[in-house]
Amino acid sequence: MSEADLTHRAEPRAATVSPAFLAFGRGFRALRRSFLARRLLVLVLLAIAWQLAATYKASPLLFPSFTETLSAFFQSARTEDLLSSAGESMLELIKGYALAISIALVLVSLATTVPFMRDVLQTLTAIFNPLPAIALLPLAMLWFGLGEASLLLVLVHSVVWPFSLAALTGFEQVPETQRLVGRNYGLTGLRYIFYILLPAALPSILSGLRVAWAFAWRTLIASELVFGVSSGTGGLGWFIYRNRNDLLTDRVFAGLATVILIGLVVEFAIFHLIERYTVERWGMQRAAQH
Amino acid sequence: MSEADLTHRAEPRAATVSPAFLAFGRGFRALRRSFLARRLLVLVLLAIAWQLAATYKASPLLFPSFTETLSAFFQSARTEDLLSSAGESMLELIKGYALAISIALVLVSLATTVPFMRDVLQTLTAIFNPLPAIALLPLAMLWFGLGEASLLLVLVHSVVWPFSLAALTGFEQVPETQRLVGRNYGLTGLRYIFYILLPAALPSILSGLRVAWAFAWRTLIASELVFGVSSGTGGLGWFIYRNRNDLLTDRVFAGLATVILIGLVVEFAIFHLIERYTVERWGMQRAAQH
Amino acid sequence: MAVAAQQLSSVPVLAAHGLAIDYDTESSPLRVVEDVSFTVESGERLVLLGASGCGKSSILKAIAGFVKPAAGTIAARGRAITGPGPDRIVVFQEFDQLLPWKTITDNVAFPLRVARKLGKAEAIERATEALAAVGLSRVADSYPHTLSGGMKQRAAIARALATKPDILLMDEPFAALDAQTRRNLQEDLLRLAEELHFTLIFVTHAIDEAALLGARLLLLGGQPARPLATLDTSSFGIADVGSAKFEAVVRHVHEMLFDGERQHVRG
Amino acid sequence: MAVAAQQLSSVPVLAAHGLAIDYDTESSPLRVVEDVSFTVESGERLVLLGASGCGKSSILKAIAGFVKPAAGTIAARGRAITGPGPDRIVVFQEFDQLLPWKTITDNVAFPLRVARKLGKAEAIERATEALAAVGLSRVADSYPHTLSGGMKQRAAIARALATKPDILLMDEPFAALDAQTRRNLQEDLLRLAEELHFTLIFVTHAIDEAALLGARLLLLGGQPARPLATLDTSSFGIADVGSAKFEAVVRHVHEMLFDGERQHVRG
Amino acid sequence: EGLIRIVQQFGTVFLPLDVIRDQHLVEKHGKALGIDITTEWHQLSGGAVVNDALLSGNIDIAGAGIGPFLTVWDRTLGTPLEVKIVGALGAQPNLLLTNKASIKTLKDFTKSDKIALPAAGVSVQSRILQIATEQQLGSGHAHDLDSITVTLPHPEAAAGLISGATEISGHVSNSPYQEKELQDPKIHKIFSSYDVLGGKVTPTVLYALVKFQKDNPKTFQAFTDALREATAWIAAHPKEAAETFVRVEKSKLPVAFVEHTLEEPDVIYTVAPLSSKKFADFLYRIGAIKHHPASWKDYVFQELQSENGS
Ligand SMILES: Nc1ncnc2c1ncn2[C@@H]1O[C@H](COP(=O)(O)OP(=O)(O)OP(=O)(O)O)[C@@H](O)[C@H]1O
Ligand SMILES: Nc1ncnc2c1ncn2[C@@H]1O[C@H](COP(=O)(O)OP(=O)(O)OP(=O)(O)O)[C@@H](O)[C@H]1O
Ligand SMILES: [Mg+2]
Ligand SMILES: [Mg+2]
Repeated sequence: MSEADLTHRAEPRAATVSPAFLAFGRGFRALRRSFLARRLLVLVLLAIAWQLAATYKASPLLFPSFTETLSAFFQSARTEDLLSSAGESMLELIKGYALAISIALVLVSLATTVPFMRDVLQTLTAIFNPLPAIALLPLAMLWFGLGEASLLLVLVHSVVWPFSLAALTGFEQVPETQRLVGRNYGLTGLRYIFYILLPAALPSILSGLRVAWAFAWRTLIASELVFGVSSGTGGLGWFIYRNRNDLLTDRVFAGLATVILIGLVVEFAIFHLIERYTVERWGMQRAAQH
Repeated sequence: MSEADLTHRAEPRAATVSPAFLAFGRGFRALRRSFLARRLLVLVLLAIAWQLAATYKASPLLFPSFTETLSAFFQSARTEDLLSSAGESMLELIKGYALAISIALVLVSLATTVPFMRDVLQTLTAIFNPLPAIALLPLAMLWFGLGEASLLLVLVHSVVWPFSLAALTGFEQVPETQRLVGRNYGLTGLRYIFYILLPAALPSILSGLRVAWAFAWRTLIASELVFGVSSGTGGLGWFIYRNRNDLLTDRVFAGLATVILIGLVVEFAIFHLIERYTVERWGMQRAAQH
Repeated sequence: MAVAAQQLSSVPVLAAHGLAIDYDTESSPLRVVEDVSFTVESGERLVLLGASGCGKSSILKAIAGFVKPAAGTIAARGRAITGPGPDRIVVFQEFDQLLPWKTITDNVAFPLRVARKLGKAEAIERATEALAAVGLSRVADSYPHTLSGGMKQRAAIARALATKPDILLMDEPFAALDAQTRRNLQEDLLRLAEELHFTLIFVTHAIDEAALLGARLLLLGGQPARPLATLDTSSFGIADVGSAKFEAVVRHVHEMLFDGERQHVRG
Repeated sequence: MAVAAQQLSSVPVLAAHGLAIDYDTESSPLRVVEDVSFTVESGERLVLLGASGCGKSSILKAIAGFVKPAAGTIAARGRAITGPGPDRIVVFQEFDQLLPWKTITDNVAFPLRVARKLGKAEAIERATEALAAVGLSRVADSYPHTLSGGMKQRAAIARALATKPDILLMDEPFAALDAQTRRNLQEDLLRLAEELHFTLIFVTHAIDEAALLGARLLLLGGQPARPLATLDTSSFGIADVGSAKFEAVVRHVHEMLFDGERQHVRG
Repeated sequence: EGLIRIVQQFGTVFLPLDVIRDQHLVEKHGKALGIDITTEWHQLSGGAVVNDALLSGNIDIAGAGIGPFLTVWDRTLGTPLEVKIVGALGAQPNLLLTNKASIKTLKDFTKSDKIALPAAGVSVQSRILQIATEQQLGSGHAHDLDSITVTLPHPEAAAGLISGATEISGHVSNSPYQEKELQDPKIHKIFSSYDVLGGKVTPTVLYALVKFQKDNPKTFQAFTDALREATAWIAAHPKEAAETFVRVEKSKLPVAFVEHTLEEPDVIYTVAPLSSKKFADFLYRIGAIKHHPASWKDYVFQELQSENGS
């Protein structure tokens, strides 16, 4: 597709080409248009690249190939606790994520309503955002013990600051006229945030949710390695840690592949669909081809 | 400040109050208006809260007080390598950060120019964003060795995906009319991105830069612990790790305080000023009170 | 409150005294409007006329409560205006005043729902009627970004009229409309003003429109803008458009505003 | 290329044949314009007239290369239009067409710089002149968000005129301007069109403006919109405004567009 | 009294804890002493985290390296948080391995080599390497090899050494990685920590707050009894012990392999700490700890002092 085409919202409808081309062209265009097909193509290409790189390096202890990982994945899913571990991690992740997003929304709402709270939030973000989770561990243990609460604290820490930042920026980018409209109808406080700022800032908020989701995963896996099985029976991070200790690198990769799979599903079944049926539909964000 | 006031861009200029109130009012308003004063107030409040919490818990081995941390900070700065460690880390950080931002901009530019690259970028982001740094360790060792290159790889990994996401969202939110204006003047490819998309998406990009900066710090500190550091040449992360292993918690906190200090300086001396003299000045983002 | 106050008909619906408006600029504050005073009685229609950039929208925003006067007072039904409120519904000059995440119907129903005056079904019903009146039934379920400029303005007008406001502030609402649609909406507006007895402040550049819609014209000029004159045009109705008397007033206003010379107004 | 082609005066500057425009909607594609054909010779001025929402902006966008026709062809100087380009400079209908991160002067200088036609100093100089011509010298160093609606439109007009384009596409550029400023800019536009011999496609709702500015009027109507009629108004100049012949043409156009009835046009 | 919270880390050295857990020995000995004891098991990774957990009052019995123990002992001596060793877990050598045939002694490492260690500079492995360097190159040269050591967790270090595809040419390892690495014919041993310290070493110890023992004498007693029984049981039943390890840890190592590592002549399970004083001396000498214990008995609980430790 050429540069210029990018600016076309209206798609061409009529075409007058020879029938021979037509069939091929149709197939190609269908592929180009089908969101899933294009994504699958990307995934297949990546898998091939992985396989080639691994074969070239021939170091299965450090870098198992795609097929080795695949078979380790199926084996671990069948005979080990890969899936239940993943389920447990997901549960923990969703809890921490939901908690963090709620806290962030409260903070950002306060910051938009009370000017001084904006200073507080921005300062807190500047302070805590760069702190690695490890810095929080002793404090978490001191105040929350070794259980789930500490793990949640670390998760919340990893999510709440970047998401607050994204949401606050989103709120501050809301066009002046839309703000005025909301105020004009007498909206204040929470109703103003809920009816005007949140939907108007949805593109930024979705992008913040995505980043937050990814960092929640990163942090969960990393802290399950440290926290081990103190909370519950150990999730995916623990699965990875155990197999890493046993030098079963293919299973480690199978565990990581599970993270990726869940990530892809969430991305395409949740974030992408939300985007498509909200901000793209509303013309607030350029539509991808679906 | 009341809700309604939030919508006022024009500040009140004239006031007719009794002179007694006036002086106090002026002082308070000056404080409220002075950006730095308000931030300092927040910092002082936080320091007091810290001091109280630490005194209450009375567990200096796990949670030293603010004053203990302060004296450890000055002591480490004088007699230990705190400052040179911080310098070393900063250098590494800036390298990795700059590299990652450049890579991300190239990726996002490609993604806005070539539709298929958009699929590739979004898929890559969905795949790699949730992966913890530890997953990269074996691969980094294999391809980049144990030195700086691997550390940079991990840094880049932590920055490139969230920043790409923010930049891509920013680009896609650029108002249709501004896009059309750019196209109308014949801008395509890189010039279009540079002259139209980048400035128009600056609020999102700044927010992405901020998040990326914070995550670069988090990752750097954490990965200086895990690998890639030869003893004796480590940075701030190594300083923290050493003192943590020696249970010199006040120095650990002094190290973390250094991270925070640098973060605050960068936030207020760079990001905040950029914001103030670009997006807020241009009316693209609501101005804070300065 | 609005209803209660309406009975105290001695208090004007809107009263401005010595109004001045400043904007912060990078160097010093810029005074754009100075010493503007007017009173508007219940049911009256005041039209603001003036060159581009003279401060009409700013005055409207001050009445709406979005801009704080630098000097002077504005009061609505005797109470000083401290902020925006649904008693003073605004039709903005901008095309992007529709909320992009709501269909056109939902946009029109939105203020009705927000004010908690109406149930969902009732609000939708009233929105549908209002949209039919401005000729937008076909796009009732579309999202704003698929509408043409004039259609967006019509939807905003429908939204404002559907609220049956006490005070209606309109900023060049008909500028993007063709002659016929404009005339229809002018008629509708006059009829509704009679029926609902709302108070209207209207900004326009079309002097004939001003003479037709206004009971009183407030001409603004100068830098900063001050009132040049006030004219009573309450006698004109739709039927008078084109009449000699009407045309004479239009010419008179034109001369007062632009003193006949080729000139570029402040900018 | 533009200069070379200009010499082949047999080829029309713009030619549309059987043009149709569709928009994707959630269900089926919506045809908004159908079977529109016209040719515009070099230096000619074509005005599009039609009810709100009938598809004028869409046609302009098709000529500009932003919207692909669903059927038919458009060619500029004999070449099919495949995308936007600086040979066809557009003044958009929207207020937000100024780039918010550039001062007004830089906004006007921007296309001059981008086209690499002019050095920085020259571009700024020409921008300054263009801004003076639309009465915006005072705000030359301001950012767009501090301008009133009409001032933004004037800045956009200045920006377009400063490029001395080969083809100029203007979408209701004077809608937000007061009578005097409007008249001044109409005069300027006509003078420049003579001087620079550019080709103008102009959208407006003011029939008198159409008759004054246009050498030819293309009236559009129906759903989807088709050409209703084409009128030659090349004989009218500024002096004719208000003359009986001029008024007759205006009335005639009004009748053709709206067939005299109270009606709400498609929306 | 009646509750004991125990933390362990990964590795065959923690086998006695697995046995206690598997056979419910604490509960059994508690009954013998007339109380019901609940045990809580935690698994953490890293000595620093274990110390945090102990000091924040979240666990009672900590299991970590002798290095982290001596550090926390030194910092808390004379405070309410004072800690002492409950018992060692077992003696295991740490081997310095290389995959380069050209390297026979420490002196053969060149600038282009890299020796992998967990926590370069501060871990037990790192201390052993420093002591060995000092022994071979003379006093004052303890840190000569620091510039070619890199921090790397054991699994990655082992994988790197075995694959030979990375820069790593040395690894101060531990069980079971060193046994795994030695299965590769390219890899050979340069020294054992036993050679360096002149005798068997217990690299990992269990410790607790002195306060815990005071407040919970019977629970504490039950735990030490259990530890003794488990240690003795392992010596008598290596095969069953290996099975216990694989079962409790859900390890994927073959039982035979684990049994083989347990039956190495160098590996013994003992509650008495061995060669710990030499570590303490070294740490004191380089200034890592401020207090110099006069004897190993200074930092172990009364119950252990009759043992034949060092
Ligand atoms: N946010 C702002 N900051 C600074 N100056 C502003 C701001 N908004 C408006 N102005 C200035 O105030 C003056 C009046 O603007 P206003 O929008 O009220 O004009 P107007 O009469 O509505 O003009 P128009 O008919 O063009 O809409 C203008 O000179 C404008 O530059
Ligand atoms: N992006 C879009 N998606 C769907 N429909 C659209 C889109 N843009 C415009 N339309 C429809 O196309 C029709 C014509 O729109 P256009 O903007 O060309 O009208 P116009 O003649 O310029 O009207 P106005 O005088 O009000 O500006 C309208 O019915 C509008 O709803
Ligand atoms: Mg205005
Ligand atoms: Mg239009």
